[in-house]
Amino acid sequence: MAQFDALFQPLKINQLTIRNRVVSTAHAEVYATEGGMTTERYVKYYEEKAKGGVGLSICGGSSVVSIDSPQDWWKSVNLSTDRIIPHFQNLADAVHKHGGKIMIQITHMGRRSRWDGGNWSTLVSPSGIREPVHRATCKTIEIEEMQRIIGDYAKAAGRAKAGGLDGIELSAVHQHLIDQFWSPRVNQRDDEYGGSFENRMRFGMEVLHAIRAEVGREFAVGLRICGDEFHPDGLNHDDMKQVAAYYDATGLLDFFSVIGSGCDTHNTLANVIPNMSYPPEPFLHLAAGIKEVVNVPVMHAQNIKDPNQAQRILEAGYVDFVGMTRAHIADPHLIAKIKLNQIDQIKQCVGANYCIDRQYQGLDVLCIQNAATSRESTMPHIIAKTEGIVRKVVVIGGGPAGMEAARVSAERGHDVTLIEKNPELGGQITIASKAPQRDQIAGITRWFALELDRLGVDLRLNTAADEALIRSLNADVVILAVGGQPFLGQNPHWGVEEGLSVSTWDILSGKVAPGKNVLVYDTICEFSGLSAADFLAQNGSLVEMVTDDIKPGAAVGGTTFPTYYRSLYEKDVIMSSDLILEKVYREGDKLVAVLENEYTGQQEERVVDQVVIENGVRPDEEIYLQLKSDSRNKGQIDIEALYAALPQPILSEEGEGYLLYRIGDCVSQRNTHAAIYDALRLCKDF
Amino acid sequence: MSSSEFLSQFLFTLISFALLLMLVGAVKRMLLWSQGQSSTIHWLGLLQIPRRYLVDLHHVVARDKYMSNTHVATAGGFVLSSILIVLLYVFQLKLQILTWALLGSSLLMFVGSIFVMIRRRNPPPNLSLGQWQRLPKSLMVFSLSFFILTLPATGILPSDTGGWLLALLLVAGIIWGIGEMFCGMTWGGPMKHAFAGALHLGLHRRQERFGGGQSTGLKAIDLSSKKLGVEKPIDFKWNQLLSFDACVECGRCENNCPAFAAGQPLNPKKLIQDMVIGMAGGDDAKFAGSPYPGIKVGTHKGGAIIPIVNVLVESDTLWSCTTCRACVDACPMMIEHVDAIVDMRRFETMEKGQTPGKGSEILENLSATDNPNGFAPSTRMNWAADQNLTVFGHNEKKQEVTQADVLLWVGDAAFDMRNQRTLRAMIKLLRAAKVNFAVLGDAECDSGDLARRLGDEATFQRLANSNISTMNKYKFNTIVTADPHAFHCIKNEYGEFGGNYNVMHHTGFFAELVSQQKIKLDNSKELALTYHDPCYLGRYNGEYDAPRFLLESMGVKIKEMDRSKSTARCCGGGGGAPVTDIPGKQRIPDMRMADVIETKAEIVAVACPGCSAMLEGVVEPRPEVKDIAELMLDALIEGVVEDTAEVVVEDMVGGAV
Amino acid sequence: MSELFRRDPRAQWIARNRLHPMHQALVIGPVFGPSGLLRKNLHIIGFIGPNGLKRIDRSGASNDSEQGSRRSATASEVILPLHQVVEPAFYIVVVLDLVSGRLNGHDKDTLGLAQQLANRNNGGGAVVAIAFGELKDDSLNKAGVDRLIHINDEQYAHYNPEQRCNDLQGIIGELEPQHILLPDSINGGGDLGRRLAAALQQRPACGVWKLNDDTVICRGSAGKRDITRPLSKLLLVMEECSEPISETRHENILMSQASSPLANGKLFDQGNISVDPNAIPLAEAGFILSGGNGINDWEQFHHTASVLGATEGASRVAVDDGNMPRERQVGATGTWVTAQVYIAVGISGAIQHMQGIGQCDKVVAINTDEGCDMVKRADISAIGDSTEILARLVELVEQRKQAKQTNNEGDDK
Amino acid sequence: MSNNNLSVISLVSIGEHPTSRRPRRAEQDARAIELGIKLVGDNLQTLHAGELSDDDSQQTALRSYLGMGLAEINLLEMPENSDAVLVIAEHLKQKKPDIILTGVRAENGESSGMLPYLLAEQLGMAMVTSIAEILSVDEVNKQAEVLQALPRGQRRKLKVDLPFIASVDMAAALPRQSAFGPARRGQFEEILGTSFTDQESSEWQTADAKKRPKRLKIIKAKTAADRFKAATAKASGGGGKVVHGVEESAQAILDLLVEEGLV
Repeated sequence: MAQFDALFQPLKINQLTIRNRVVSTAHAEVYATEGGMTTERYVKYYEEKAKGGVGLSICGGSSVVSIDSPQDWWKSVNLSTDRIIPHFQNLADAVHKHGGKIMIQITHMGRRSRWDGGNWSTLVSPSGIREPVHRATCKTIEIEEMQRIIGDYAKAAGRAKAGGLDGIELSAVHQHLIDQFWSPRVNQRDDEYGGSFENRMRFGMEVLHAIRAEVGREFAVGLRICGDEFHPDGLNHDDMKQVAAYYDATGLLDFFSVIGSGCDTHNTLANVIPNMSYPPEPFLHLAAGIKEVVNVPVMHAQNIKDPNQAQRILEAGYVDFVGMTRAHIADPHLIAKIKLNQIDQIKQCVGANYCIDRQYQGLDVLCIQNAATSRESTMPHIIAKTEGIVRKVVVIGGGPAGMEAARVSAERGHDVTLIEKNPELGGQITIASKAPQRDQIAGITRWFALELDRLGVDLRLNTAADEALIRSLNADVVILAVGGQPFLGQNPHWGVEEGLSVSTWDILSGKVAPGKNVLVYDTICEFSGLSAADFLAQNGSLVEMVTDDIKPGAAVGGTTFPTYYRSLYEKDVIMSSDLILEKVYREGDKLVAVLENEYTGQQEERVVDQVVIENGVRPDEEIYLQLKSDSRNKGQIDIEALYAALPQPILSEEGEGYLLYRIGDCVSQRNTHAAIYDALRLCKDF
Repeated sequence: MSSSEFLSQFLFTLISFALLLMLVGAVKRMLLWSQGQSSTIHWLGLLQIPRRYLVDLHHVVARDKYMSNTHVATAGGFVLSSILIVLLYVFQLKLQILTWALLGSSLLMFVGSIFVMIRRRNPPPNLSLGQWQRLPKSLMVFSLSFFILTLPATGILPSDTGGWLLALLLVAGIIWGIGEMFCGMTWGGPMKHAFAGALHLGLHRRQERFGGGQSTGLKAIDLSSKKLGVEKPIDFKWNQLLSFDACVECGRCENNCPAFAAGQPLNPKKLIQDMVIGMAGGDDAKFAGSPYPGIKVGTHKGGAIIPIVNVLVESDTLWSCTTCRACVDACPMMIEHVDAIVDMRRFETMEKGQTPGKGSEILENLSATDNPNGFAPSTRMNWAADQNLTVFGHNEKKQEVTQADVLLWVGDAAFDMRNQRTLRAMIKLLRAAKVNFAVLGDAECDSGDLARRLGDEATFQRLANSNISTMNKYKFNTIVTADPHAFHCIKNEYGEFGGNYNVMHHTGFFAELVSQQKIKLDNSKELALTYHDPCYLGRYNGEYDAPRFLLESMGVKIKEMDRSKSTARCCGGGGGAPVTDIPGKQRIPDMRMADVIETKAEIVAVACPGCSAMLEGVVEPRPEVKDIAELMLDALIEGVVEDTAEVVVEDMVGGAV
Repeated sequence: MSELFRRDPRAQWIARNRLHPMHQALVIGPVFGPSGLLRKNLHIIGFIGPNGLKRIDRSGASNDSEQGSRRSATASEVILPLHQVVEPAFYIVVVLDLVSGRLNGHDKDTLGLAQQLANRNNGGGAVVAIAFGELKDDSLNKAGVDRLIHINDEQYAHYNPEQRCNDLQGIIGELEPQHILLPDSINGGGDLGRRLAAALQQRPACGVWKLNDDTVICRGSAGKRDITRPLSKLLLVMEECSEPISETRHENILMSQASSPLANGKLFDQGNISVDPNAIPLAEAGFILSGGNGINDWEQFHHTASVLGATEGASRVAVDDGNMPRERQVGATGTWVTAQVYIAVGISGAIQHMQGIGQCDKVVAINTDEGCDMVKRADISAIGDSTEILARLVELVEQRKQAKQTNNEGDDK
Repeated sequence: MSNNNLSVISLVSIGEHPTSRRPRRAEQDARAIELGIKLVGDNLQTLHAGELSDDDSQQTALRSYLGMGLAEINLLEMPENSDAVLVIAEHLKQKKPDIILTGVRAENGESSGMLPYLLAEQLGMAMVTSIAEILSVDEVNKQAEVLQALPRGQRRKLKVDLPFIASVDMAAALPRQSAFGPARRGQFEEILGTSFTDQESSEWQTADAKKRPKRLKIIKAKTAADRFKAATAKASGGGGKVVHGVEESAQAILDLLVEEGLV
């Protein structure tokens, strides 16, 4: 495996030997509960990565040091109390047991938060300037408050050390308090903490000295900074090199972690966790630039997902550690698989950003394609072979639910047949991947296809499963994952029957050619509508995107809608909200769409060539109803068992005939993660 | 003069003459052997010949019951008959009991010869034909002639029965029989094996092999001597030349040779016969056994002072050998094929610089970096960055130690991700058993096994000396290693350079820990598992039980392969064979994996990093390959692991013993 | 630089809509307020349709003007400030490698360093670039060339280092440059520079990668050590020894060349010989034919590669599907390639793939989808069935080869 | 090839392993010897300028050339900091070899690669760099045909007048194995060289090489928005030619290939 040798060169951070060059960098997990204490779920999530071989994990993105930096919005870790220490001990032990190292990111978020919750604290910032993304207002920080917070930093670092963690990373990125002082964009003070370079550096420097006084020189302390804020009035790359060199010269820091882009606007925020529309490692040059001016190891994360890519970056020496954070969310066993020469078995992050987009909504981080991540207590990453009977499992439908069901059943050692009517696997993922900038989503299918092949699943493509075929297979278990169809029949006035309106699927799949002047009507406000609009505009259509919701793509997360918007605005797509599509009628060779304003009831019209509607998916139930009555379980899932992650009781009962289950969108429309989770939790006990 | 008197007279003359002729032949043969290089003469061994013949040799022959019974009858009958014939006809001791005895022994021999005849009616391919097809007839004629001759003397038949006609027939039979059986012994017939074989057993280069002992380490050569290794037949030791003459062409070596089975151009039997040709001069046209696969018989010739390689034997033949010792182990005459091959390789490598394949590169790497793949020596411990291992050394700041119970010999698995898993499993097990151990760290060098088998004695000796001087700086009781090659090297080959240690293979060491209850294994899982014996653990060091004991301690009922224990087929990874990479019709690991699959096992347990690399190299789907240490870790009872977490911390903090 | 894009979509809609009451007013042009900013009336949207409802019709007749107002890709070229050296105080000579007649990165870095030397202390030096043979590049002025000496006749199409060395000696004798720089490359500069050093009896600094004030840092010990030594007259410099020039334009004045005597050459170029393209490591290959999932006939693909003499590459999908071995995968997740010509057959261009071919000079796309990213990146895009296009290409190439052979045979006679 | 009358001298130095930094036979020098042995067999002469070190590993490294089957190496004795070129040139002026083979550059020290060029200049010989093979030597017309290694795995055929110096590239055939026996038995013929001290290099400072990652994208854009767009933009050429139709497509591609000199 010499081809990945650059990954496996141990390197020291201060006194700490990190076993390889791959780091899971800090991100908010949204798993810490009970006032910011790390839970069992939290520990297991990091333990799994350590077990999988990652060199270093930095947990607790934006873990707070002070009580006036609210923690409960993102259930981040709370280091403002000694209560955290025993929790850290659990965490440290779990990771150390597997040879991994663990640090925590600590910070005071200053203005980058919300005040309307928790302690209802007043937020502080160098000059009281509001932060756009979180929308909260804040006060101008006073020197007494600064001194308190500096003390809090030191005490928090001491708690991390007392808890047995291997180090801390100070966050001075993402516009937290330290870099709020750095940036002239928000620091307009005229005292000794503002103005000159040295003055703007002062607060951070005092924090660093206070921490060192608390933890000593031998404890690992790093600093996470950005390489260029990308704001016209912010810090640029040369400024950041100056900052890095200044702090490095103190000799008090043990590593730098570098991120490209500031993130206090929606548009720049999207850069920080680059989604699938970005090129690989788009900001590596910024991290490499910082490495040129500092003498301690530099780590960099941002769209590094592949072992070859990581090897290339490390071998060239651009940085010393690569952060493969989302890569580890998708597959915590990434390192182990490289070592086992199972590169093709790595479930590679596709940059769907389901994880981070949930986080920005205050929801726990989950992976779109790996339902076991952060559910380590109940869901296995490695599916053990059954010690019971080997069953004949027939899965109908090769979308995400069906592929996962087939994979898990095959890993269990069952005899699995997967039937798919299309010539390729993927289901709705295939349709989604046709949109501009969205082709990477097909990576989910790519992995499944390789796995199903490896596991020897009997794959029957181009085969429409009907009742007769299914019955002829004499299955013990039949799993229906046939998905559904666009729900265009909801309003008969849309004229779908007459061909006046088509679905986004029709457009994306290429079934219907793009019209010249198109109205896209989207009631769902997730990906499909935006994707269809982008696809149409890309193909030269004049597009107006209309929604009855508050904005097009309202349900698309904070790191994803900006890249859609960049693309749509660039192509002159007009976005209109709050309009309901009442009806579509034909007038000569044109179509007329009648729209009604939700709030005024006023109607207006659009003359277009094509009306494309996204109104969600209606499950396909036909086969289910045909098979239901003869099945042993009458098609029912024991949801108590399912939700408790227990085996379906009927599996251990004697009986003739087949069991019938429905998963994914063919029950009710949800999303890819739900489909995969459905399949995993049902099939893991077959 | 009656026909019987004539016979009696004639036989005296004939047998005396035959014995004389035999003696002349023997002297000539000895002169051939004496062309070889000097070697210690173990005179006492000569006294041991009967015992070695009857016990050690018979032990090997007895692996084939049919042949062993046949051989007891034939050879026993013959030896007895010969003695009686000499007593009766040369020394003229006309004792009736001797006559009866001769009748019995010739009958016994006759019966044996019938079985030989039956065996040779449809001879299996490992048997040589040609003059060997004549042997059963000769045996029969000899025994029958003396049986009939003796009948009248016992009084069962009247004397002069059959008259002159029978007498003439008997004369003809006896001339044939004695010619073959007595003169052939020293002049080069099939019976040569009896004469040379007996002497060989007595004067064997590895006296330790007899009486149940072992001697498998290669013998060092003096690097300052004029010529390094064997170029010509006379460069062998004289007793090696003698040993070649002992070959009975039974082909058991051929049956057990993995290279031969894989269609690589090696047949150990032919090799030994070629050595005989080399010693005596001539060509191989008369060789009547299986050829080297892919090489026609009759195209090579040799002589005592003619270089062997590419004249008598193609170099590919030498480099096909995996040094698995299956041939040596199967040889009833206890011939040392591997020694001969390595001797010739030494000349190829150290004098001609013609190690094939990647050999040159590997040897150069070993010189420059002390490991075969040229990794930076300073990265040897990279694999263990997360293991907090205690390292031998004198730097107290780094918590290095100068003594420990166990020296864990890491080996080149340190650079190989697959075998690092085995090492990590071992470490966890050692910690679970609270063993006090330390490693040599970056100071460890390759054991030299590979260099030595590739004929580079110089590099081997450099590595061995370096390792010995490193190890001699520290105090420890036992060296433990997961690599049978290193195990063998340090245990059996470092002694000549002053390195005498108590070395254990990890299976042996763990077996002790398990039987002392220091490691507790879960024995409830049912695994469809077979075990592959590594050559350097099994045949080289006789360790067949410890790995099996460990597997059984995990509740495994081993699905043994047909070829297991001493007849286990090599994985193809020894002797530098993967380096020299001589093409054949199939790959040895594929054949071995086929053996595994035949048992319907889902896991093949191995105990050698070479075996795991070779067997995992077989394309999937195939059974999983796991080292016994890995299996043990899977079965380790958890409670014990928790305890070890403490030990890890202790190791980290304390470091001292 | 200050051309901000201005657009009023509503006004455009009206402009397209001949029936709109304000149509006449707006087609004349956008309305601007006194401050010069575009003035919008957001209430003027659409018009009342036949059934009494407000209607917006963007598909009116004035589509042409609409097309014209869409963001145009042709950004106006930025005019860089001109750096003039009227009376050069001294010269810095740079001998260019000019692989296939074009400046490469190494040349540009060398020129960058030369400009540093020309401008250090009080400046006033002029960088004289020396170009041998064909010169296809028209960007010399942007790369920092103040003066150019172009030596070109038939013999410079070949490898003739002895003659070039002679020429350089003549030029150096005349210009008496302060420093002479050559790329320390395997594209000719390394060889020529060392010849020149030997001829001039000047000890060169080789493998220079950094210029400090009066010292340079060189790579020694075959790359294992750095040597800091005084700045010397003759410098053989490594790639990235300096940033290339990017912010100034230079005069690029052609200087007359002093005629130099013909060298009594002892080397005679016999031309390149063909090598097995697949024996060349993918990362180094100069000509790559790469296949993706748009390929139906892999036999034909391999045949084409062998006829063209191209090294084979593949997209990730082609590898996943088992059509090509893993080590042939091009892209960020496979091998980065640097080919002079990269032909992507049936590869739509996943972002990782595009990154992996970022350093290729010329990209050719053969694809059925005109909208795919590979077509956007390509210098030439052939839209159509790859099987047919490749088949025809093979025919053409073979015809050409035959014709060439016949010509050669003719010449021999 | 029978070139019995040719006088070929190969120059060897003591190399250094890239990771262990131990002395070894230099890779290019060993290839030069290989080439020389193939050309003239036992008639190949080998020259090393330097002292026979007491250091075992240094001597072993030098002996490893002998292990390739050379009977002897001429050892031109020279103190450590001497200028090898002058010493060697002086020696070779008397020898008048037809062909001198060297590596392209040394594995330690300045490793400027100047030595063969300086020798060629001083001895008035032709110099050809980075050869992979000597195809033939025509002793009558005093000319040889060699293959020169070019970037991207390409090869150029050159004719070169005798006598010449050639530096041997890593693309040349792998050197034969060095065998212990001959390496031990081979002789050093010591010749006392004149000492020319290299004053200059003694004043240089050396340190372990600093890692220099290849330059990533340079973004010169001034405004923040442009910098961010440049960083995140997809690779696109823009303004490429789009061709439809089989014939036109094939022709357009052919034209490009012809222009780039590839067919």
